[in-house]
Amino acid sequence: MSTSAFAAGSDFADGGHHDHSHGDDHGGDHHGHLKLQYQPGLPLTKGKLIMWLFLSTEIMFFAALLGSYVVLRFGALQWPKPHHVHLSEPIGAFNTFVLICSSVTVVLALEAAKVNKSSLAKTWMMITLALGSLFLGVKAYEYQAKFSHGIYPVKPMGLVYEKPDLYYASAVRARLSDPVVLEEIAALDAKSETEMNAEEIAGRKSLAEVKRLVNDPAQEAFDIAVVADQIMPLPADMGSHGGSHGLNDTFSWLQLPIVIPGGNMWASTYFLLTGFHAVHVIVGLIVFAILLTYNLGPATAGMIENAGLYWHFVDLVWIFLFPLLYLF
Amino acid sequence: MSTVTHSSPGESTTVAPASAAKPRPVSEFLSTYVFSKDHKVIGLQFLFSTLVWFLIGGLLALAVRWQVAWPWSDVPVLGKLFAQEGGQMSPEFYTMLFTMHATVMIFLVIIPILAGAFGNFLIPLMIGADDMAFPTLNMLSYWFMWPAFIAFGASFFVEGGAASSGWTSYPPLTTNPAASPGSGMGQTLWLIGLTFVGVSSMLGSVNYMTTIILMRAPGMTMFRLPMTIWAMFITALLQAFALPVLTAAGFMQLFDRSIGTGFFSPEGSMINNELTGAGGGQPLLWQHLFWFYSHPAVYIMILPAMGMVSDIMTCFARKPLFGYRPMVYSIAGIAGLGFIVWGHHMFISGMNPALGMTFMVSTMMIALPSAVKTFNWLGTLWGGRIQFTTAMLFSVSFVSMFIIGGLSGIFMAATPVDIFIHDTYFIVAHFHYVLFAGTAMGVWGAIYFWFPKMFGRTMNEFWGKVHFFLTFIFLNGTFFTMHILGAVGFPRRLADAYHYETFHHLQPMNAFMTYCAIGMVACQAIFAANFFWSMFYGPKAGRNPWNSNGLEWTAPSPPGHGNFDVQPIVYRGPYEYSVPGCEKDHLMQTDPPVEGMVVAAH
Amino acid sequence: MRNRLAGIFWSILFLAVPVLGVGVFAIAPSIDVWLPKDVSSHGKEIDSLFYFILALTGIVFIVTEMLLFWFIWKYDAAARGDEKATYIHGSHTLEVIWTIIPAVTMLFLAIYQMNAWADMKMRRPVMKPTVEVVARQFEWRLRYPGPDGDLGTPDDLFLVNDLHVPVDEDILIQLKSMDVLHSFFLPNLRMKQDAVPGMKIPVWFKATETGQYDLVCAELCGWGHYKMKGRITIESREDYDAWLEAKYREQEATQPEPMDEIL
Amino acid sequence: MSNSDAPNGSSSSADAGSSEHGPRTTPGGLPETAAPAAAVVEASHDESHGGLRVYVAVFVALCVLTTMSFFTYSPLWPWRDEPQVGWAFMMAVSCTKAMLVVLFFMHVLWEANWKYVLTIPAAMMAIFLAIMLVPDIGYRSRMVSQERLLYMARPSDEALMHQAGTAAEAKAGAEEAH
Repeated sequence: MSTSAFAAGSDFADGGHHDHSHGDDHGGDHHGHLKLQYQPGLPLTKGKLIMWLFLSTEIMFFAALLGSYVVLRFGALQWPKPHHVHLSEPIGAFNTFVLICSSVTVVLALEAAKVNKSSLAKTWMMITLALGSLFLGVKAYEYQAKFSHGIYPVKPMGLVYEKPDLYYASAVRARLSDPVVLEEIAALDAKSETEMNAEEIAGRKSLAEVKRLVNDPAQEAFDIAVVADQIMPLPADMGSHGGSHGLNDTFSWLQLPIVIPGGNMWASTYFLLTGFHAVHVIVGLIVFAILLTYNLGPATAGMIENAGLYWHFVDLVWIFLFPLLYLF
Repeated sequence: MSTVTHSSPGESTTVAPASAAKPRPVSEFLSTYVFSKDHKVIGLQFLFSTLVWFLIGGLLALAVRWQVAWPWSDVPVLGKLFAQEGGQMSPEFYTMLFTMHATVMIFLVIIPILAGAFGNFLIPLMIGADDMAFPTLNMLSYWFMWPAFIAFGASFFVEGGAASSGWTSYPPLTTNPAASPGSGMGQTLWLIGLTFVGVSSMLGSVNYMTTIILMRAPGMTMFRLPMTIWAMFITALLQAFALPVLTAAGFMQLFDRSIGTGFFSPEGSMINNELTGAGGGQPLLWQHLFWFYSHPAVYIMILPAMGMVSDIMTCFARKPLFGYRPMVYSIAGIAGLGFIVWGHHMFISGMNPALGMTFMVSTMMIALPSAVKTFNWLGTLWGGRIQFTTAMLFSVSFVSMFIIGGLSGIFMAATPVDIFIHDTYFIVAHFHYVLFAGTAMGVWGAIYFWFPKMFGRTMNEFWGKVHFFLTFIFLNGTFFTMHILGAVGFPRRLADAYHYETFHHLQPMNAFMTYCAIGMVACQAIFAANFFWSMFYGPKAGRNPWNSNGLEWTAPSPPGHGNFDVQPIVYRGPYEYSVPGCEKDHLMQTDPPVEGMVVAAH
Repeated sequence: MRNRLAGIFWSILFLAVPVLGVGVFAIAPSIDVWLPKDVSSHGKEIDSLFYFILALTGIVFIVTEMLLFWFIWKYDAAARGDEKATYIHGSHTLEVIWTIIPAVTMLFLAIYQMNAWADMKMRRPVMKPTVEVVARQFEWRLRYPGPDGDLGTPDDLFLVNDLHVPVDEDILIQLKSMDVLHSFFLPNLRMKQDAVPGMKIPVWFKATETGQYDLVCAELCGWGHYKMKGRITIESREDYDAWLEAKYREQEATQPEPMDEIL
Repeated sequence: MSNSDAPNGSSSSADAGSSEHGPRTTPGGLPETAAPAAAVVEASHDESHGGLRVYVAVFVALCVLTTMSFFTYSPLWPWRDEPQVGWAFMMAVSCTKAMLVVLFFMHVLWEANWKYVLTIPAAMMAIFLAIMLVPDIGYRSRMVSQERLLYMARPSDEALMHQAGTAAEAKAGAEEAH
């Protein structure tokens, strides 16, 4: 019958989204109003069309963020190398791999759902969820690595200074005269060498040197650089980031200001980009978790496809973020 | 006064009585009127919310005008707030007033009234759909406005008052709370509100596009869509593509303010001789991102009005729209060009002057589609049978005023002239002619025109005309004079400019403008009274009180749930008025064709 | 003739728009509410461009508004008896015409003004800065190079809000901001440039007449924006040198140490 | 105007590619144009594309490409001194990866022409925005003020730090030797 052809055109759309099935969702007793026919538009379901439109708004959202990052990064005279800021490329590459795997599993879940292999689809979906969580876990571990070195985008916690200058020296002085730190230093000085390991012995020596240098009225730029280097050295080359071990690492209570040229802007952009990406990942995981409560058959294939489109987009953003943040 | 018959002779179509309102249990009140998913209810919710904010924005404007005309004089009514300062307005307060006036008018009035209220109400009705593609999403797009309403509203009452850095919110004034002691929390709330407006618009726009693409009545091809729908479609497109950029920038600014990132503040800048943190960013970055949205937003604020005016004008000129396709293309052209001209807001901002030159050329080009539209409206009037209804008067005045607003834009598109008139009242005049004398007039026209469809009753024509006449007179009195002030170089946003020798003599003129502005706001009482009175006691309107052609007029007034009681099938475009050989002077989109009638399809 | 009066009334209302509009612009200069006196060499170009655009838009304004008036006067339903409206969907020729004419005009305008723009903002004169202007909340801090002609040396002269420049000479100002955005606006010199923190923006002009004029901040810079007022004094070279000398001595007397730590 | 001088009452000169062969006046004829469109909707969900083998191939390609861009990080990468080469290489790899994901995982390869309408304008606008930011923000040092330069991190700062590091190492080495 002719009307049913129209109904097919419009109602198939509701494959995934239960937003709009006539009479169902309007609450109350308005069932059975006239069921309208529609002019054929694009060969797309409503859900898929709105998802694609939503994705194009997302493209612009990330374009603004990524565009700002790129121009800020290349406009800066100095930008930290990945190993200056404790970025680990292998971990980043691993995370890329995790996301790619999760993209594949979503596609496989969709394929399984289409041919009505519901439990298989569910398995793939679970794996996707697990991979997404793994990604977030790795991300959290990476954030922790930054935070433990005092790299925050947040003002009072961030310890990063742009350059070894007078402001930096005075910040070190201020931290060193903090009562808590003074107490710890006193305790450290009271210790005999036999109670300490070699690292701590060397650390105590270099801390004394730092104290001497920052309080030296005749200090020069180089002296302040030495101070900064003692507190947290900038590894000269990639691969050696494991070896960058400074006073802040030796004595975790010390938390002296550190110098990473360009580090503040780097932290701002890094946390902005990865943060918004992580938020998108979380949203995707929530969607998947909701999907898992459904029976993943052909009826929900539309929903899985739309969720998948979103997830692939999240993957896509990471594909660009990984080289831009880790390898450039 | 010529009036229009309220019962349509063409209404004799098949129809059953309007879907009767069955008595419902009280518990359903919420789902029907508050958390409704019906596009018409959502549209009206948008309409009422925005009209309330319109009033607030208008009152803020009056307070601004008071300070400009009579600086440091005792402010009536508001003066109680400043009792400790002897009843005078403080400059901080003045700064807050114009910031919030613009914010409220742009983000809480114009954009939501066009896209939210009229877009919601009209799109499904005019394309023959029973509702939006995603009613729940649609409902959410309204309810996401509420956090914004609350954030903007609450910001007036927080310590230091609401945002006071201009609606453009240029950093570093905004990113560093120390830079403007007046706005601590207010600016943050402003940014939060903006984010919610952005989310709401985004949800709305993707929904509108999906609806328009997939849910048109049979026979309603893209080139049979009424101009309103075309305008709404392209507006939605603009919102979808431009708004995320502002949302991203808004987040960046929020982080700059709250957690101390440095996207928009450079190294080594000082506030009160104190270093402001590490920085590393660039203030111009915000300006670029902001105007990347906010220039297209200017078109978001006028395109729907253009579409609605085209529909109203054809109806009351009883004549097909002159140049339907050129009108569509010019809307698309305005939208397309709108994305590549944002730099003209930044000619003297320190932007690379070479970039300024390229933006100047693209800006000049945007005059083209605007000119095409204007000439086509004139062409529509030409040879018509014009009925002077209130809606028509507002539409004609839209064209008349848009000409002024459009032409004054050429001054600032010319970069050397912009050096002089940038940030003066010339700009203020320009955008008030476009946004107030243009869009607001179009919106009023649309309210008078579609009121019967919204509430089933017509508004009072006589008082409507009085409202129009007074508004028209006062608005020109207020805003036309601003051009002259701008020519003197009178700067915007100055709490008191008269201590400058150059501007010393302009006070009487400003006083005149303020009187006009008071009149303009006062005469809206007529509108409000007419609106509410007509809602309950106005003459009942039939399905098609204006003998118009669109699909919405085949539905009952007001339409029941699901909108249509007969499946609309479209046979022609929406502007077949005065078809030769046809007995009626209008031929509805759904009227089946009659043998021997010749209609040029467009 | 039903209700013809209404049509006449509304038509005349719309006729009032071009009549009064032109009227306002005609009267304004005579009551001295108009472009402030121009005392710069490049200002002529801006003014003539302003007048050119005013004439151009004025013509379009009058023509379109008169057409609007004429159409609603003539095609009032009450005036047309039983005649139907003309059934026409548009005209391809007309569309082409009224696309091409504005296109050509606009393109001409765009190209015509490029040179002026380049003169004012791109072709910076090759010279040392005459003065450095540092905007801050809410004052203009000025720094003159002193006898050696170089900025940033110990003999610099520091002043606030009191800008002096010699007449008939190229002036190059180095514009900076200490805190937020400001805008360096000299209405009489037709010069405006935003001061952006972190940037050093050159501003140049040549004054043609002596006198004292306003220096206005034209970019919102906080609550005190309105009072960020400076004065520019344009004077002959001799007066300028004498003034500089006097101010310099004043500074030495009150400020024995050079202020080079102030930026 | 130019297009479709179709007589009054012709149904649907349908947009979006569906053909204009609908019968003239009777509404009953309309679905004939609709049916193919509905069929397309169905078709986009059948098994005519995709398939495990394709997905696995794409997956392998993506892994290989990731390894390739990761390779720029390894000591074996020949252009260590010219980072631009590595950047260009990585961007090319990323674009390839993005294309693979979009085409295969997001099924765009098998979609109708709407895909261009939706994706190309967004991509163009995104690129245009970034390009327009370059002259002002990408060249921040163009008109930079002295004050900013004073507080800005510069390559010399990193060099100084390295110098200090080398000195410290040398000193430590000397002490050990001592």
